[in-house]
Amino acid sequence: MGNMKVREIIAKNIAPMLRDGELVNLGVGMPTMVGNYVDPSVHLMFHGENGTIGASRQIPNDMCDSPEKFLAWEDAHSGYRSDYKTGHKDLVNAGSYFITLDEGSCCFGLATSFAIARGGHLDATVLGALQVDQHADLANWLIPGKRENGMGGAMDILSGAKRAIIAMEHQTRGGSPKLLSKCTLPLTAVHCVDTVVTEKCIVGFDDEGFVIKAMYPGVTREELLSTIEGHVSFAEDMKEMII
Amino acid sequence: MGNMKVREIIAKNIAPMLRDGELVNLGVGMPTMVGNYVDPSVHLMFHGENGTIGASRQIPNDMCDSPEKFLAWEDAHSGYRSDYKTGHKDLVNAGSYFITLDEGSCCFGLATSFAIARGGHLDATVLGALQVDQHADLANWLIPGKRENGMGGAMDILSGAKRAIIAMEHQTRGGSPKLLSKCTLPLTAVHCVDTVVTEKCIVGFDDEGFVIKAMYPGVTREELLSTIEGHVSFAEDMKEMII
Amino acid sequence: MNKIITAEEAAKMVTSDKTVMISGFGISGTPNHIIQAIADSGVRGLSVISGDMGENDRGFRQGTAKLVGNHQIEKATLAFTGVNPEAAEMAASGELDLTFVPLGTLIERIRCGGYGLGGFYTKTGVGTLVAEGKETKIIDGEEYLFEKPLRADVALVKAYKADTLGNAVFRYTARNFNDTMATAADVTILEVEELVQPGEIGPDEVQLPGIFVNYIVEGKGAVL
Amino acid sequence: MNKIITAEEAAKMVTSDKTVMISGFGISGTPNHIIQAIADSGVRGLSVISGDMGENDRGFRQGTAKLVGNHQIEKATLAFTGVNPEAAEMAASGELDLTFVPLGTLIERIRCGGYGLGGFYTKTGVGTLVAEGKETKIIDGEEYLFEKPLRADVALVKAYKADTLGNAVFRYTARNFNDTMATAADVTILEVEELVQPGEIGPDEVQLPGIFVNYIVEGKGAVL
Repeated sequence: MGNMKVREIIAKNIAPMLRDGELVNLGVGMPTMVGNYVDPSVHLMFHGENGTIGASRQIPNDMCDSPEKFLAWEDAHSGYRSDYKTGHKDLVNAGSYFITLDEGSCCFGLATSFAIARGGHLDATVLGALQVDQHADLANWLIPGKRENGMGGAMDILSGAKRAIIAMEHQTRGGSPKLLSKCTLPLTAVHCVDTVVTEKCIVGFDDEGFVIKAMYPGVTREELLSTIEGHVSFAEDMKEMII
Repeated sequence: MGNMKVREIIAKNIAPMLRDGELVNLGVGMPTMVGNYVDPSVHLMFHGENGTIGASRQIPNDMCDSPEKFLAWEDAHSGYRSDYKTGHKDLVNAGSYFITLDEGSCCFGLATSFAIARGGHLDATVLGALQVDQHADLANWLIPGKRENGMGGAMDILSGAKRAIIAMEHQTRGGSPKLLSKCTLPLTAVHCVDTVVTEKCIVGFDDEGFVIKAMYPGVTREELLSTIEGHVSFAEDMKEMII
Repeated sequence: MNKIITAEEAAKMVTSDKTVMISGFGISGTPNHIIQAIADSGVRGLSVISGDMGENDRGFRQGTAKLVGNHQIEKATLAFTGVNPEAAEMAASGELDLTFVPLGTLIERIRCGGYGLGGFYTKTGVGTLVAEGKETKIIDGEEYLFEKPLRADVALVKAYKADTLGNAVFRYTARNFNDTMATAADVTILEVEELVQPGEIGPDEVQLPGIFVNYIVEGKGAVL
Repeated sequence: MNKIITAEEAAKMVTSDKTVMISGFGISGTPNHIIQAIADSGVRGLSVISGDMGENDRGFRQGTAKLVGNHQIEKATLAFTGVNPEAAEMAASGELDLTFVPLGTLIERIRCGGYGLGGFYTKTGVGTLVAEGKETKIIDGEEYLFEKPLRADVALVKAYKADTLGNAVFRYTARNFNDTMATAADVTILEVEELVQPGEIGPDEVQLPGIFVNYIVEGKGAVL
């Protein structure tokens, strides 16, 4: 299964977990793909941790081809020469890409943005991960010995979001499990994950460990048991993942 | 000396303590009179703890003569029918009187207002007091057994203002000292007072207690010593108060 | 996701088993139409968190003073009763249970509750009655008091204008507790003088994000 | 009380013995003209508090990335280096001393410093490396970390527009750290694209009260 296909399966299976009217924070990378698969009848509000609710679309990044192009774009989209509907040099998402906003959106400073995250006002967050363990602990910010980029807002968002949904490939590139009895990498947050979606299964948690709630067509229980390290049980009402 | 004369002396002597460009919070009552005596060349900014910098003037309170008049005034000064230059139903000072604002003023919520107070951004506050003691402690909010009104913002403002200037009659109506070795009433804040101005003297503090820095013409040292309870010394460069 | 309700529907959510935040500083920025509906509902035994108890010193009761005058409030956490002497009298007679909190500490405790924090340290109140029974801590050589977050079941707040999503705009000193209280309750009900459609308030004009608002009551005209 | 200075005058206040807050989230809301003047000044050994280290992944250095590329920063407290891989590399090689703080904790610590509070408790980071060496406290049955205020000697912030008193207005996501950092330094220098007279910005439009601003630099046009 190709990498694009894996990402598509994961995004497609997360999309129906987001409900009409909810405020959702999508992490950078695979999580942002989830928006593409949400049913058009479901209206979500997106929280941008850098200070928005209501992001509409990302503006193609052509203006970054050269410093000259960038300066020209900034000039044409500065002050009151442009606005939130058409794009503005002062309007970016948390990944620093220029965006537009829908009508009814709002902007605010970081203190308010993290009030929303930490204060329990975020219905769900979708984040990537390096490892998740059977205690619902998550590691996604640091590999010791590798370049350190910092945790950004992930720890805060996980400490406050009502539901944390993890979008993660089932195993490492080397074939090692990423669903573990105990994370070996430095943690981002403890007891925070509600659901993990991989290309093979959808995983929840009970007091003992992982609970497989849905499986991708063709994946066997044996395959899951051999690719997950930790206590695994299977839900009675096992579902099939969306293909 | 009549009560109005006493208040006038106190206000007149506090006014020159406020310097050009300073941000000042004036408590209700006598402190608000101080503004009337500030030299026109000295431009002060006034902090209203309910959420303004830049109060201009108080609007006469006639609209409160009757509920009908009040409703009519509110109606004419609501929404965008009036503004901060002409008065508005949503624009009051901390004493709940309608005010106007100068150009260059700003309004904010209470969290920001107390950031200004507590965060050290207030150059000076002028407040009334029931008692001040030689440790620079202040009591001005509660007389046990009497009706309790609450402390409002006084404790916060005293905890953060760079200078606390107290406007206070020299003695109680019964002739007891209000400048004491130790306050007998519940404290508003400890070690917070910089200067006390009464109708008889201007008082600062050193490690031992009160230091008289200026005296009203005709007041004797003996009179001060007999009306202040606590350690009193007299500044070498004794000044005369403004009459 | 229609957030629009009537003042009467809002009043029904205010019951004696709940803690209710009521915004406003004196008469400024108070949800008067919802307060009138609560007064009309006759509910009693309310627990309130607010800055003051409204105003009653101009010969008529305004804002929360109406609920005090109607004997509907049993206890309140507040900063002062300054402009409602009646409340202070009822407290002295034991009818009303008042807990005073310094104003700057009060707004910060409410923010703390809404912003998902566990508490904070302030110098306000050190060495006073306010410090009694409170944990203190020396931080960088200075003494501070520990203060805990405040939250409510229902917050009643007021803005000048909002869109139907609840994105709101205040005028002048009517902001006071409103933008903070709105974050700190399980259910936040916003009263507005003017209700508009999404898009009529620009993203930068919004002073209270609509995500903090559960219900909106349109209240046109003054109430006494 | 003239607050207007040049970017060069602002840069002179940024010296290696001082802690400097530099606002901005990536390239958004960064005082680019002041940063350019600091780059030109050649000052080295700076201690910085900021959200990130600017951007360097579009083939050109933007914002704080310029100071990183010039080897002018010695240490920084920040939340991430995501869009400036060069900074992460310099940290790995030991040239740059980086201390990472979760973004929500970082903005709250800065606010705490500006708002005159002694510290706060947050759940963010409990059970992680962030908790190491920090005091914890159980509040209402949940574990929290104690976090201390952050202040700086100089804060460099950016707004779209301000009047000559410093009353400022932001646009869209360019607010980020700006309104908070402005409160938390001994000297706050505000860069604006447009400078206007008092009265041109209404009291309700102001998003940062001028009282928090010591100096204003007018910086017209984009800088790279």
